[in-house]
Amino acid sequence: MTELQVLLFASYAEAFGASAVTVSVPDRGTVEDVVAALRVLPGGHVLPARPLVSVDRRYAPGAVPVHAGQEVALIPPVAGG
Amino acid sequence: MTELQVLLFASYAEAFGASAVTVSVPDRGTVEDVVAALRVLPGGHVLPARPLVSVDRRYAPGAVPVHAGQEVALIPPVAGG
Amino acid sequence: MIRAAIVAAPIDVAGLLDEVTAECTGATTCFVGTVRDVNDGRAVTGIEYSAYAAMAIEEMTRIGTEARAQFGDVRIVIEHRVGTLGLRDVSVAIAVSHARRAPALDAQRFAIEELKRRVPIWKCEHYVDGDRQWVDPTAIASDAPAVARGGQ
Amino acid sequence: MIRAAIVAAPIDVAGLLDEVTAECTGATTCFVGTVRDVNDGRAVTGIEYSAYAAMAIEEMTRIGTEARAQFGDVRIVIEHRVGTLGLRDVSVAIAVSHARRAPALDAQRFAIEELKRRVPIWKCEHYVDGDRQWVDPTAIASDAPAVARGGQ
Repeated sequence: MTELQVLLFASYAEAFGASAVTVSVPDRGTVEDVVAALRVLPGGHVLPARPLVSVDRRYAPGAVPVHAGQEVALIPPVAGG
Repeated sequence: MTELQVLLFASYAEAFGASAVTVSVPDRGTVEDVVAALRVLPGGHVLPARPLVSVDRRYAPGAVPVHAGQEVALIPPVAGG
Repeated sequence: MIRAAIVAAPIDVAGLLDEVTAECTGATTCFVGTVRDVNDGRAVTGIEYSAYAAMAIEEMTRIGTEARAQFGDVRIVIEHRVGTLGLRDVSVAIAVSHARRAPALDAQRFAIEELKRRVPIWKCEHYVDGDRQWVDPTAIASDAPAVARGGQ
Repeated sequence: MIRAAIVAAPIDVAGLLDEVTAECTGATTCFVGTVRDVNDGRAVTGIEYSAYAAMAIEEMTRIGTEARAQFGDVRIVIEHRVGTLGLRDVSVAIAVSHARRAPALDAQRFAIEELKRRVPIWKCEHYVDGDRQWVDPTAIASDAPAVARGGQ
């Protein structure tokens, strides 16, 4: 298993009660595995079917592999402007 | 005949050597008559085939009648912005 | 809300933005025209703008009225400067606001296109070689409204 | 020339306009977003903006790069503010310049549309009745890029 820190913002930070959480994903895990691990945490019920995730500050589809040391973030629906 | 003052601007003011000229047009004359009268004045050769004319601060097609006391102007090709 | 002016002093662009912005607006746009160093391949040192001020103000106000008819309840201010301007000086500023961005953006583009097409303002370019010339956009392609042409 | 920033202090819109304007540019545009008094029929007293600043800056810079690829040699500066803003306060400003007006206008619209679609910034609206709510544009109609969605 690989431990990853996931950054949380705005409504997700409020739902999870933290600005970052650490999750464990299988070695050679993907963005999908990160989302699955987040979903079962307290607050995870607020996540939509396919939440946005970024890896190293770029949006990443579910199949993208994740590695220890990457900057992973869960992105609520954006509303800038 | 009706005497009308015609305002001149920019390149036309330079061509006619004045910021306004007075022309005589037939009673019940039109914008076309004004242009014809201007064309034969010194400097009138610079006018294009169908110069823009305004009457009372609105563009006026050639057939529009002109009356004494109206504000008539000959408008060079506009280039604002 | 519509305001149009021909001014001799420098245009206060931030002031125009502030003027159109209100508590009920969410999007403010601004178009600013500035004097460019090159036109048609010739090096420009400055531009002398002149206007038929009384008609220009009325025509710019009509453009504002048309913008409101087409794009909804926009607030719009148009100022055009006259006199001799140097490189980078602001010749025209159009500020538009609306509750939402699309009408503000549409009205901004409409206003500058119409201003260039029909507001009686002229520019005489001064070149590095000492020459000067009145700019005639119709010398390239006539885009003046056919219905508005007088003469024979 | 591209610059993007997330700022906590008030945005100096006139400064951004001046920053992008150069002797080689003739058209400068600016889009300014401000806090509006009503949203979806509810009376708003203010908006709290937050951002994933590091990614937001990178994403806004990418938008600038894409604008230059699509519309030519535009100069573009994007600043978005975070923190608690009151009515009429400026939340975002995008200044764009180009030698000619069409690319500046096109790039301005592209930049604000893309910013709203994909830059990781969030707003929590505060209402007159004391309630607050994170704004979720996808609750109305999803316009986020499908390819970018993770999860199952």
